[in-house]
Amino acid sequence: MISQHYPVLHVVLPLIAAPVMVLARHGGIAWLLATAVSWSSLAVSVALFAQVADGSVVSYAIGNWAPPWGIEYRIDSVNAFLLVLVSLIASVVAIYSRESVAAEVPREQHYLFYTMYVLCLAGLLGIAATGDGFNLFVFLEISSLSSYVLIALGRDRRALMASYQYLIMGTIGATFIVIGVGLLFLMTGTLNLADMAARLPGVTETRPVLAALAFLTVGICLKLALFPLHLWLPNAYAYAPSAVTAFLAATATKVSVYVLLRFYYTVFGESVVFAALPMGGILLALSLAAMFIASTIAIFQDDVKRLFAYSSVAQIGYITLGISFDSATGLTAAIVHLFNHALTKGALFMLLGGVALHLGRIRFRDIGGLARVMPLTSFGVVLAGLSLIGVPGTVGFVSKWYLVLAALEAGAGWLAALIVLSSLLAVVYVWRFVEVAYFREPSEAVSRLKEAPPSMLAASWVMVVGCVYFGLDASTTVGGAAQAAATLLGIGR
Amino acid sequence: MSPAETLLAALAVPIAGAGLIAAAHRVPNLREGITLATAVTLFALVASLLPQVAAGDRPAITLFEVMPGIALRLVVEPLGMLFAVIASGLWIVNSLYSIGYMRGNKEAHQTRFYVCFAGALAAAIGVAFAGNLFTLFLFYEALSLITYPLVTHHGTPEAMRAGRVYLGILIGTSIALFLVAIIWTWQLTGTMEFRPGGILGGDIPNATVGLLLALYVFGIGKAAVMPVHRWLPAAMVAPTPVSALLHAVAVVKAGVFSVLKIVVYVFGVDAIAGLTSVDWLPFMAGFTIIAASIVALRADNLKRRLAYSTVSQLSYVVLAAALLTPLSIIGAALHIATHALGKITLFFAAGAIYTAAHKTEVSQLDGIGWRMPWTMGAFAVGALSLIGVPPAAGFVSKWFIISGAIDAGHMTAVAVLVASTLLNAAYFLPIVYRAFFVAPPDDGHHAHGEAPLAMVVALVLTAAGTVALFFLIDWPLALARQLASG
Amino acid sequence: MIIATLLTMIAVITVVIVRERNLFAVVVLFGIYSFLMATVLVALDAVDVAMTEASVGAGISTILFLSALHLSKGIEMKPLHRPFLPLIVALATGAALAYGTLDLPAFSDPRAAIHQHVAKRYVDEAARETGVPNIVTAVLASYRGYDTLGEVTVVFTAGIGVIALLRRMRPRKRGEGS
Amino acid sequence: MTVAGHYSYWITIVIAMAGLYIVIARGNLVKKLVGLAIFQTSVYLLYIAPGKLIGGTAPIVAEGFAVYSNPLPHVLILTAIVVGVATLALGLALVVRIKEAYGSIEEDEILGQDPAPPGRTP
Amino acid sequence: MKGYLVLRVVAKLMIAFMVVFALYVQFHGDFGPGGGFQAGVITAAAIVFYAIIFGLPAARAVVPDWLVEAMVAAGVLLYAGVGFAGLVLGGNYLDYFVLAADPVEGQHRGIFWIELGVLITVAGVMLKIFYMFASRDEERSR
Repeated sequence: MISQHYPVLHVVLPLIAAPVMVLARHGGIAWLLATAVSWSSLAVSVALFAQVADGSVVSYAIGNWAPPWGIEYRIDSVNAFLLVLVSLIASVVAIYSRESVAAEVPREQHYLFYTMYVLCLAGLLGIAATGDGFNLFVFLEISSLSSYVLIALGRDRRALMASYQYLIMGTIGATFIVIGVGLLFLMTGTLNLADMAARLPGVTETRPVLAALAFLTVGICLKLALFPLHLWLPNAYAYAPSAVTAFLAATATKVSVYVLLRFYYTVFGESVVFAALPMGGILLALSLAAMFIASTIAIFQDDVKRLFAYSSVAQIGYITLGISFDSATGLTAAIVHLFNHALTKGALFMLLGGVALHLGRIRFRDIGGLARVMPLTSFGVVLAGLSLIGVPGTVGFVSKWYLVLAALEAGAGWLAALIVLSSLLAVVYVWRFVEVAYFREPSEAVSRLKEAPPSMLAASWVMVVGCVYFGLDASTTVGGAAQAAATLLGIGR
Repeated sequence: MSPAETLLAALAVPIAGAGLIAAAHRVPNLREGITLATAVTLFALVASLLPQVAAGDRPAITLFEVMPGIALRLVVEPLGMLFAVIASGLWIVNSLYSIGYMRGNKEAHQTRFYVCFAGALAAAIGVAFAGNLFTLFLFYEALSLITYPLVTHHGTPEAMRAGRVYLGILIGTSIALFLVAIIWTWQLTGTMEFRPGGILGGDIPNATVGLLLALYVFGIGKAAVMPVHRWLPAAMVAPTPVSALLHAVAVVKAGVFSVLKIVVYVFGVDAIAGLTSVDWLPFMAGFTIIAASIVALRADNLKRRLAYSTVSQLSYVVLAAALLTPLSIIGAALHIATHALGKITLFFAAGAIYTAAHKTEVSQLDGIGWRMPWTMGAFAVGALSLIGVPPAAGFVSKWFIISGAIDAGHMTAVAVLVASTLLNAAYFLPIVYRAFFVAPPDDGHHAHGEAPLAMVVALVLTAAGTVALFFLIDWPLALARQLASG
Repeated sequence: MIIATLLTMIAVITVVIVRERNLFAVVVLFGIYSFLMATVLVALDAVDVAMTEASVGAGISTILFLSALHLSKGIEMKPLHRPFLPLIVALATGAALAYGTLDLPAFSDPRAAIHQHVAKRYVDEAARETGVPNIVTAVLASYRGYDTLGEVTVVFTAGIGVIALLRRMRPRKRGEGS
Repeated sequence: MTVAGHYSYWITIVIAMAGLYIVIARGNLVKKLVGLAIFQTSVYLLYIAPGKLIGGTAPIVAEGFAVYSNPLPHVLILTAIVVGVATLALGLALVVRIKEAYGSIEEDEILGQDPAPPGRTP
Repeated sequence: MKGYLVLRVVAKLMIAFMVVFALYVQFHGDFGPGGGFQAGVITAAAIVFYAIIFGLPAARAVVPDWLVEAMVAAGVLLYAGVGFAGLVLGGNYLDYFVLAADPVEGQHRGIFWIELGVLITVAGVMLKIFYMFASRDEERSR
């Protein structure tokens, strides 16, 4: 009965695909494999999602060693949501990457690229699926190392430096996480997160546990690029190959957010995180800083990819803001925004990749009148941009709705005001694109451009349509997010 | 077709029309033909709903649920009916006019123009038939976005600047205030359906209601209550047909319409009638009326003068709504209709003058009346209607508003209305006077006649309509009474 | 007490590394550092770890460092900006660690949680359950075999990554730094 | 707690601080990586020292031994070491490429070569 | 350096010894310290040693690049494959118990094979990395 192995399959399939690609040494085959495994992972994840939608939990003892002796995969409605998100994005980007990579990466490296791609996917899925603290670190490193390489494969030499900086900050973050896990291990004698949660109450609010909380928070926030720990992100996103930017922007930071939620609610429990320590307040402050400062920086960018990279930092602020409320609505907002922002940014960066195909770097001064020659791409960017602003009928609106609602529930009208104000900053930078793309006469460099190849355009538009569809029919996403939030709060003591 | 289907079709037709227009971009005649056809079909559909609504039933359709408990829902109620009929009816005339104007001035991007226009109408219909706050907000934002390309139509630097102001204020206010107000309402009441008698009635504290009202009134920037009115004069860089239908009818009326609708169906007239926290609104509106009129008085550019006149006229509706008496509510509803007819006539005239004589300033209009008798005649009719002189329809709505003010015993309001009437006269009559009774300057180059036929026909039609509405006032009145009686 | 002495030496070396500007010296010192660390690990009964640390830290890492340095000049530049921020960060981290470790069980306390819970079973049962007397191997390869799969994958990733980064390409379409 | 009982922790802290300081404060890309490696090794001590039982032996079951030191931390750190060296290899490969692309391994010189894009926060 | 006959003989012996030692570490890993990783490192070291004495081209002739890359992949494949074997034989992933009739025997087999996988990949990767850096070196000095 294969379905009982679903909890591990979605990770193992891409994992085993990687060496096969290396043996095959052929770009085309590698791409086929990458696409195949991403889609099968998606299928498995969806099946799992359906399985745990009712709030039940699926536990899988790897090596048939019952937890906590062995390593456990533990799927509940929270990480099932993440699994679906990650594998969904991966599948779409896989389709997209063929042409994009062909244009941006030398031929001999294609199979290496896809190897790294599936490894990154396996790593991210592994982080989301595992129920073991140290195993989490191992898969975190798999995804990190592969993404360093993927970023370094960018055309611009700045990609190398960006990758190096990410490597340094990412490793520091990972080490912090190990320290945190280690302290917890020393206090509880176990690495299994659920087991930890069960044994912590005896020793909560001892110094090591609080220190562990601090280390984990800092480490994870480095990975999810919470302001001011975001410094690696803009360059990494700006200079990585388009497909990589789209994939990482849509998944990597999101998975880190999940890890944060997992530790906060499943391991430590609200009482420690939000009562014993002022994590809520700290997160709140940093989130607001991210929302405003990062958006403001974004407005003054000339490189369009950098602009949207900074906008990502701001949007991550929305997510952590939702967490900081420590309420059902807040968590729902955070989790649904995970999904929504992934769709939006995925769409944006994929569309921009279509432009980069011919232009290399995308600077505003180079794309005047773009809409004339790439109407579909430009219109897609506008729609996704509207979603960033939070115009009704797009996913961005749904997120904002729940965020503001959470703020009002918390009785913080001023916060609601700040949230909407910050989204007005998005209007400014999105409209910079609109004016440049639609109301300037195309230079003859621009007029030589043409639409991206169908496969890329189609993949990008899948995302764009998603932005609109899930903005008009949010019952599935909001439902899943609400269930996930309930699970977290239910477990959280 | 069942009423619900008709409702859906009314939304679908202009959208489909937009698609067809885009498809037919190579064949101008076909394109314009489609525009006209779409307009006529839309009007027929909307009008076909009129009897039932007048008979008191409320066709409704729920499209789908967007978020748990929040659906995209269309409902036809008297006020929306009125608005929809006006907008779709005038669209026919306006399309006729646009054809003349766009060709007469050899405008570029005509396809984009007609597509966005159809889109704007779709959004306006959506606003008119919105069954709950979410749906209203959705189409409200859509209207702002779809009209942006029309405002920046010429793509010149000042057009872009105007576009920024336009979008900045409309989107800004709607997201920063309107949206917050909606979510707050949802959080307080758990619903956002429009209900006769309001949903906020009952235990909501006085101060909260006042604050909410402020969020709504200023959040709905399209109502152009000072200080969020600047987008309207800015929008005048657009081609005149846009100013005429959108910035005298569809867009601006969508604003005051929303305010009125929210006052009636969300707050509930009786629910907030007593509250002290809403007293500020009549004064705010009154101030806007007077101040805008004074600006208009000093404006030499014709379209600018008309724009500020619009600002002040819109606040009539807000003021009337704020008086919270049955009569004034009726007046508010009627004024949406009468002002629409009057003001579109004036804009048509302005556009005709520009097309025929390339004149934009009031001071250039000496003696033009003899060269363009139809145009300036229509202009005179429109002006009289706005001033409120029988037998022009403007008189009726003003009458109801004033009597409403007297009912409410709100002497300030009465004074404002009287004063503004004089001001209206003061900034309109000089134009008519110049046109007919001042000798044209002898600077040679005014060898022009009337504007293209299509335009003349259109503006004569609307002028006639202004007068006709005075005699046919009963059907809008019937709708308005339903609204007032809840 | 041998442990304490070794630890002290390690600490001293790290401080020297911080101050040393000649990168070759730094690398050599790092090699020594690793050797000392390995010795400490032996003293702490972690023979497998010691073996690995010796071969990796003193062996591979040193070779890698040297071959990388070989490609670039060996003297480190004086940093331009005053290192206040780094100092604060380091101190803060140290403070947090100190705070965290204060309440940890004292050295070699058999009642500590780590000896009581999971590890206990490994020590008692591993040999019987897996038939492997080296408990570390047993846990590494079987109980936590999945971690080791991950570990191998990390190595694999690094290997492929280095290939992707360092293999000579035909000149690219767009030169770097376009 | 006693100073002696926590001596290993104190050393751990010193190493960790030194390593972290090098990583952040130094501009030389190779030196940074050395610091990173040191920072990671500090974790080894943090995990393994508490696993030692005085009078215990290496966790290899054999006749005549009763007390074994805790094997679990050893396993974890074995993995950690491998991960560390993997990261190091990748980092150095990057350094080599950077050196070839910029002709320098000093952060300040490198960032100086590319016109700093607007809005890059220090 | 190629001139010193003694050195070359000694070197050859050394290398042979190292390989043997690697194998010892590999298979004695169950009873004493050591295992796939250490063995892999030592194996790689042996060849690195060879390369240092006889030059990179010579080493590349003995252990060609394609072989190294194959090793890099093969090890992981072997390891993950053992995991799948567990699945196929009706157990969980990486389940060794089902690899043989007697569970302990199964554990033995499982551990043997995965340690072999570790050895292969680690040796391959270490060697590959060395080749990479070294070849860059040569081109520079050229």
